[in-house]
Amino acid sequence: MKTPLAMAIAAAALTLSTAQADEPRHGGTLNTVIQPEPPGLVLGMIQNDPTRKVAGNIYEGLLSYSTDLEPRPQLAESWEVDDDGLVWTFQLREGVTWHDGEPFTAEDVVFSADVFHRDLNPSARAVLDHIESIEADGDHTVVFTLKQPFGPFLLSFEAGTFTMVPKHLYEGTDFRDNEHNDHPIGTGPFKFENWDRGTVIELVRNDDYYVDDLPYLDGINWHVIPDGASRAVAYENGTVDVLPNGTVENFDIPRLAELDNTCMTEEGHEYFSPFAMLWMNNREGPTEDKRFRQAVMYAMDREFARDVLWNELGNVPLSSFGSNARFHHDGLDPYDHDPDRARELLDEMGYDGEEVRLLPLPYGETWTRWAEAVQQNLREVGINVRTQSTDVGGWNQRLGDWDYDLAFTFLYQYGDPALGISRTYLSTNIERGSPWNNVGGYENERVDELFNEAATAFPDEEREALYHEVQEILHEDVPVGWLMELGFPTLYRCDVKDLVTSGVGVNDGFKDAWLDR
Amino acid sequence: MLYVRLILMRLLKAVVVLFMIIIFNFFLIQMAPGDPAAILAGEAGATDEAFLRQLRERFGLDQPLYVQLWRYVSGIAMLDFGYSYRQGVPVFDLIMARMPATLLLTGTAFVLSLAMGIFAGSLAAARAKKPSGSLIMALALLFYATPLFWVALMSVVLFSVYLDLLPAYGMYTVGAGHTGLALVLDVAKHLILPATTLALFFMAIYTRMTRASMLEASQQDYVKTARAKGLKNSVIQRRHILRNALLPIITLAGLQAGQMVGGAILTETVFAWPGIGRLMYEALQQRDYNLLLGIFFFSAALVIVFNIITDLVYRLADPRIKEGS
Amino acid sequence: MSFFARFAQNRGALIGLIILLAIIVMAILAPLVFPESPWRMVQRPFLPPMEVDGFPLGTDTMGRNVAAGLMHGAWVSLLIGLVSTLVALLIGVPLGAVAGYYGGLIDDALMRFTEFFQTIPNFALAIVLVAIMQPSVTSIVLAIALVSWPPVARLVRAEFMSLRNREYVEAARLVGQTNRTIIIRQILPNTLSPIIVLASLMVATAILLESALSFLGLGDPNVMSWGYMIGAARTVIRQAWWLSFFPGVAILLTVLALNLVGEGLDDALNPKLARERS
Amino acid sequence: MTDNHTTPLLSLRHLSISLPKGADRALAVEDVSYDVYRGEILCVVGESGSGKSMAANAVMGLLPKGVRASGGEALFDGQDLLKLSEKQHRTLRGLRIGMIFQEPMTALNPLMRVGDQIAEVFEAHGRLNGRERQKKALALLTEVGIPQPDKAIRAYPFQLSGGQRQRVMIAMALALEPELLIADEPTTALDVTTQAQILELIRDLQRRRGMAVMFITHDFGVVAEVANRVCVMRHGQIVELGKAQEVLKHPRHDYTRALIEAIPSNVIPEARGAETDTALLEVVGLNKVFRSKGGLFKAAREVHALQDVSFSLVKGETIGIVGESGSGKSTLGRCVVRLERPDSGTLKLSGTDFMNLQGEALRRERHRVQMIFQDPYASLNPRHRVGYAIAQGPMASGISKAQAFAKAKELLALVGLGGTDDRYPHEFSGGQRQRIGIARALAMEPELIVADEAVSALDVSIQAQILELLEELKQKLSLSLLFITHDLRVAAQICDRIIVMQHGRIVEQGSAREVFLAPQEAYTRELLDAIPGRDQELANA
Repeated sequence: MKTPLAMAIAAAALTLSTAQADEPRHGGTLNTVIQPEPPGLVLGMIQNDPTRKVAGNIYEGLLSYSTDLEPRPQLAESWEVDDDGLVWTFQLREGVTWHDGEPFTAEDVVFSADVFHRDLNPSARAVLDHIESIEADGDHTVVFTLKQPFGPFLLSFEAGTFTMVPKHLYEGTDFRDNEHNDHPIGTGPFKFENWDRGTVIELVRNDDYYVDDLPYLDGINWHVIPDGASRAVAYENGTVDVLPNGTVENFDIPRLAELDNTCMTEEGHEYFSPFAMLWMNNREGPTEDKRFRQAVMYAMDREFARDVLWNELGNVPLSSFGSNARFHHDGLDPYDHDPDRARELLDEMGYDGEEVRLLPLPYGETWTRWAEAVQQNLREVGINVRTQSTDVGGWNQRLGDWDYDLAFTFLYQYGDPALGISRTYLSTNIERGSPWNNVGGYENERVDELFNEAATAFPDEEREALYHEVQEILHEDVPVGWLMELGFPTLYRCDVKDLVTSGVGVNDGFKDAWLDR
Repeated sequence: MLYVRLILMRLLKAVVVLFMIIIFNFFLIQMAPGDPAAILAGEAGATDEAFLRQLRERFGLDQPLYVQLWRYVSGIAMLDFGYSYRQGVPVFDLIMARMPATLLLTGTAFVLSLAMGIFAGSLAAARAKKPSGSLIMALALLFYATPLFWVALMSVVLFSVYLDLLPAYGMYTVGAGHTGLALVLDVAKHLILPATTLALFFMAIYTRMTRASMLEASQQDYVKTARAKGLKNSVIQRRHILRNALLPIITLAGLQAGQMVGGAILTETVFAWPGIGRLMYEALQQRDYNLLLGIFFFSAALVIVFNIITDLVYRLADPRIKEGS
Repeated sequence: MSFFARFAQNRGALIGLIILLAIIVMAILAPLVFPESPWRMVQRPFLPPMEVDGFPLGTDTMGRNVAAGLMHGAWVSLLIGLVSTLVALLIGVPLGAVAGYYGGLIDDALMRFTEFFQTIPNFALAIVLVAIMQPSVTSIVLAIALVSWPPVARLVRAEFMSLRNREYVEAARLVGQTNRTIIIRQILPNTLSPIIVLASLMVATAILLESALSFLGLGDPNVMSWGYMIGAARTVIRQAWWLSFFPGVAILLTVLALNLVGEGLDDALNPKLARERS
Repeated sequence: MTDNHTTPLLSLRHLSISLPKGADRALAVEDVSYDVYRGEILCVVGESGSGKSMAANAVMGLLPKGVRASGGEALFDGQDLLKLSEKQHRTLRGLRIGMIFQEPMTALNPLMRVGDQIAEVFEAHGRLNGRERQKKALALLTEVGIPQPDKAIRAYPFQLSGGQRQRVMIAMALALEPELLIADEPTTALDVTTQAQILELIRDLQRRRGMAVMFITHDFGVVAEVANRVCVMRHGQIVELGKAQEVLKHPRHDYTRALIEAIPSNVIPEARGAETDTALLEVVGLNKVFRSKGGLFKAAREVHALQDVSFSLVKGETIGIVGESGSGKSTLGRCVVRLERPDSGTLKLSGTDFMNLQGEALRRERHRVQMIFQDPYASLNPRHRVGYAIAQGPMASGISKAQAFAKAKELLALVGLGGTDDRYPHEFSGGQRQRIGIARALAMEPELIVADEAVSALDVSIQAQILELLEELKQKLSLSLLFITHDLRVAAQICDRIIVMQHGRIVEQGSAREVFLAPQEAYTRELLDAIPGRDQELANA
């Protein structure tokens, strides 16, 4: 197994090292922004990005993860596994209470995993499929028994995926209509205080937090500002101190980063490792032809996109596994920007100028610009591209109905190929109606076999061999276009210390943060 | 009594129009691509069939269209606008929470634009042949021709960033905990930029309209009569010309007041003003049908209320309507 | 006095006409001056104006030539303005004519219909329509037309109502002309001048509407329009003012010119009518 | 009378007023001199475009934009008005010089109560306080004879009739007892009976207050009623100036003579016997009610425009329908040509039931009855060449384009406008347009022509020409004519028979001679008595 490589950005390293030099101080309310406004804050029920960011401070999972994705204790103090990799025993921390004062026990864990998430949470269900049973052993011990070894099992306990919800408030109710949804109760370092919709979400310090001294902050205000330029202004005039990833447009980042007292880190996204891809419809049209898909890879100037659109943050991927993904294969021939090669391939396949529809990702300006750049790249090698503009609803619909030729997307890798990568390529994961499965319609029996074997193989050396083979096949077939491993920078005032301490970044970062003022 | 009758009649008409709007929008929105459940699922980053089914059942999206429509319409009859798909909160509560902000913004902009527009317009009319009058009209034309959002962006850069005089966004200073007068002043300070931005365009319209209308009114015989009486020019301008010139402006203002709600979408977005314009745009993006329908309903209702008010004001201003046909 | 002489008496209108002609020439010359696609990334990004030869207005976020975009955009913006106004006229004129000419129940029904469209806030409806049809030149034109016809219908109706009992119309009725002939040959030509004036303003409004839609990301991604350019430049307004400035000025000038021309047309078309009415 | 004052109150000396560039002539008024003395009424008479009102406007300082006094002087009480600043001029207006205008409908601010508008005069000159002003306004309203002045003072203009509004205007002009009253066509827009009352009022007030009055009119009848002296103007110049009696009896100038002669005289031509006895138009028990649209909560209002109207017209006959505004005469005409549909009764044209025709059937029969309209400016489509305007009728009934245009040319020649078929209406004068209107009606070869106030919008001299033309055409083409007019004299001149209408009913009908010389009904007599200058003329006869 290769250790996932943290993004080596000098600035980030610098800020982290200086930050740790000082003695943490209590006090102060931190202002930050959230974009878009989350639909709700009950993390077990909604797992979209804004909810994770805010509610990650209210709720907790059993484990947290370091910036190199090593599991760390959270609500579970320790854990052990038997030699077959089947029975996992978690020791829970004692003296933890919910925000309403009730004690947190093993019963809550069993309820959360087995009842609550099984009912509501599709990403948890994917893990639950591998689990035989979940049992409480006393108040502070929980035993998970797996059906077969599952490589990424330990990576599944992040707060966003397997959050702990209070059994005493939810058991026997209609979860979605529960009155406590308006006032979420968790075990985290901050408590929900107030939500003025359209304006601000306010969290306050949980004075009864189980880790002494933590948190240092008195509270967090998440400002809701719908316009990117306004968010930048809010940072500039000092209203907010932290701009979590994705809250300002990429074009603005270099300018903001140069402001006084401003630091930037790219750490804190390792768990997600967002990977931008270009879906290519493998079922029909020119994109059905492997040579066409390869031509697209050669035609795109990905370096340009990284340098101009993403401000040199991020990484042009070699192939299907991100460069910091586990079991990454770095011995493959890169698809460099080579328009001539692309034209050759198109000639070879006899491309006749049939129109190809390109669906941009409606997630903001950078993505729109990117689609424009790709459109221009492809046109220049003679591909007749027409961009179809659409909003989130249309994008979902088109992808879910496979009504597209080329489409932008980005996917989280969740730390392990079995959680975040295989889902894109497995033919068993082709199903209409979702934009998050094998939307490209790629079918390859050998790839299916390899992925399935690798997921349950034990130990890691065995997994690595299988994954390397699959990467070679995918690299040749180009079922999707691999665009970019995205860098997700967080901008903040340098006097905000210890902001990013885990692999999910600010999602649970405010626990340790303090203000040096 | 007359007014009661009039209002009753207008309300009756309003109910019919609103009913049509419900139906129209209901089908319009149904035509939009994208299933709200799929979008919610999409936002979550992961989905499966069970999850989608769950959501659809919950929102009643699994029912045939006519059942959905019937449920919606009969709900509205009891002032039940359903739940927002995305936020899981009653639509009525969401809209009511945002309505005051929109009313404050559009109301202020409306009054501002009307007052300034009429003032500038009458000034320009009085000085129709002088350079100062031409200058006012040139400015009005400039404001009219400048895209609203561009003004918004520029004013943020100028007043918030470079001059640091006014807050760039939001409705109040978060975390300041102002109450009472301090809060009012705080909100007022936040209101200045968005309200002015929104008002500029409409001010330009009123300025031009007032001027044209006043020039036309000044051609009327009764103005000659007034001059024959030996009245001062300023009195003639105010009492005879302006009063008559205002009548068409009242009508126009009624129409524009409704459009302001639409124009507020851009302003609210740029200035992060927590009003229903912004809520609408978000609801559209998220295919939050119930919320979108609710907002359409309320903004149409707002337009109708504005129209009724316009009618009443017109009646107050023009005695001929009261008794005549 | 000839029509043009009367028009030219209004100095503003003359200036407006000159600006408008310049913009039209710009649109026509675009493919000759910049034969390459305006989408092509040709220089380093964020090149300020006048810094490098051949890039008088600089380059945008991706190194595309702003001058090329501006000239190609003129075509698109004018086209969208014109076509959507035409479509709006095609809806509004017949509707208003029929309502105003026949009056009574037909008028009532048609006016309720019109009011209904006016009750939904314009811009909101346009957004929803474009979102539903998905952004493209066609859908934008349709959406703009659908929200801008009611004033046309009202104007035409009012004109028809005031003209339908004119003595020459009654004379036409008395000599046995059909309603259709009377509407088309007798009344419609006499309503043209206010319609033309309104139309010139509608083109301006349509251009503004298109830019507002583009600003919200609801523009056609395949064509370079001014609204698109501003929308795309919005996020970088602080580091590259020229990206939103030039298209902003272009819109401003066009709208300004159309308004001035409208005023001039009004001046040129109306005194004659005023004389005839008195 | 009292014209032997030594110094005139107002004296115009060589006054010239220039028009803006592009007007049809350079000077509106050219080298005009006349005096107005205290206690006299000077009538300034002229047709439209004679510049008769311009001098008055110059005196008031109310010249339209672009028009200015370019020479001479206007001495008021020794002071040259043309040299006054706007402020100085203002202090004279309303205080020492009062003015009333032609259109009582538009000369009052529609949004202000009548009392307030009168009180404004005092306010303008800083007289009295608020309550006194209202009291004074009430007294003035009483003086000018408005019924229920205490109510009228709170009324808005639209609630008053035209005559009442003109009384309000007079009250306003006289509020500060000015020395000079300028009356610019104050009765032209009024019905004859109302006109007589207003003239009486002005004369009465003038006598009581000893004011000087400058009375501008186009009507020599009015001159005969009120004038002490007359000033006749044409093309901006004075044609004749002298004592009223002298000018009327012994006009020295041809133009004056022509004007006086153009007034339809009281000499009634003999009625021609009808050519046949068979009725061309039969109207029996015609009723027409106009209902204002009621709403759910609003009561509908009804106006009985026609009540049980019966008459018949034989071929070749001309019938005059006479009445004041609101008498239903126009409605009757519009019903006959079927621009309106009567509610009940019988309307037969040569035996065909013309009343119940609808839609396509009506359209095909329409050519049988044609109309000549009142307003020569509104009756021709400004976008159509006159040849086409005439030809389109025949074309609509299926005649070939070439034939129709040929016919149009012929008809234009017939009405004295040969060779003008490719011109647009705005190239013609009012009288010429009326000729085109007649040609258009003739083009359809109708059995009956309805002329609705066909000459009332025209200057007297033109009026005479059109009447002459109609007379000539009647002879030549043996037309049958229904001639609707408010002017009994005009009717008497051209009609064989006259029908007098009031409030939608026929009051009296008979041969023109009978009705005019021996009216049977009180209302008819009232109408006849109200004709201005009638006594004068009868004396002349």
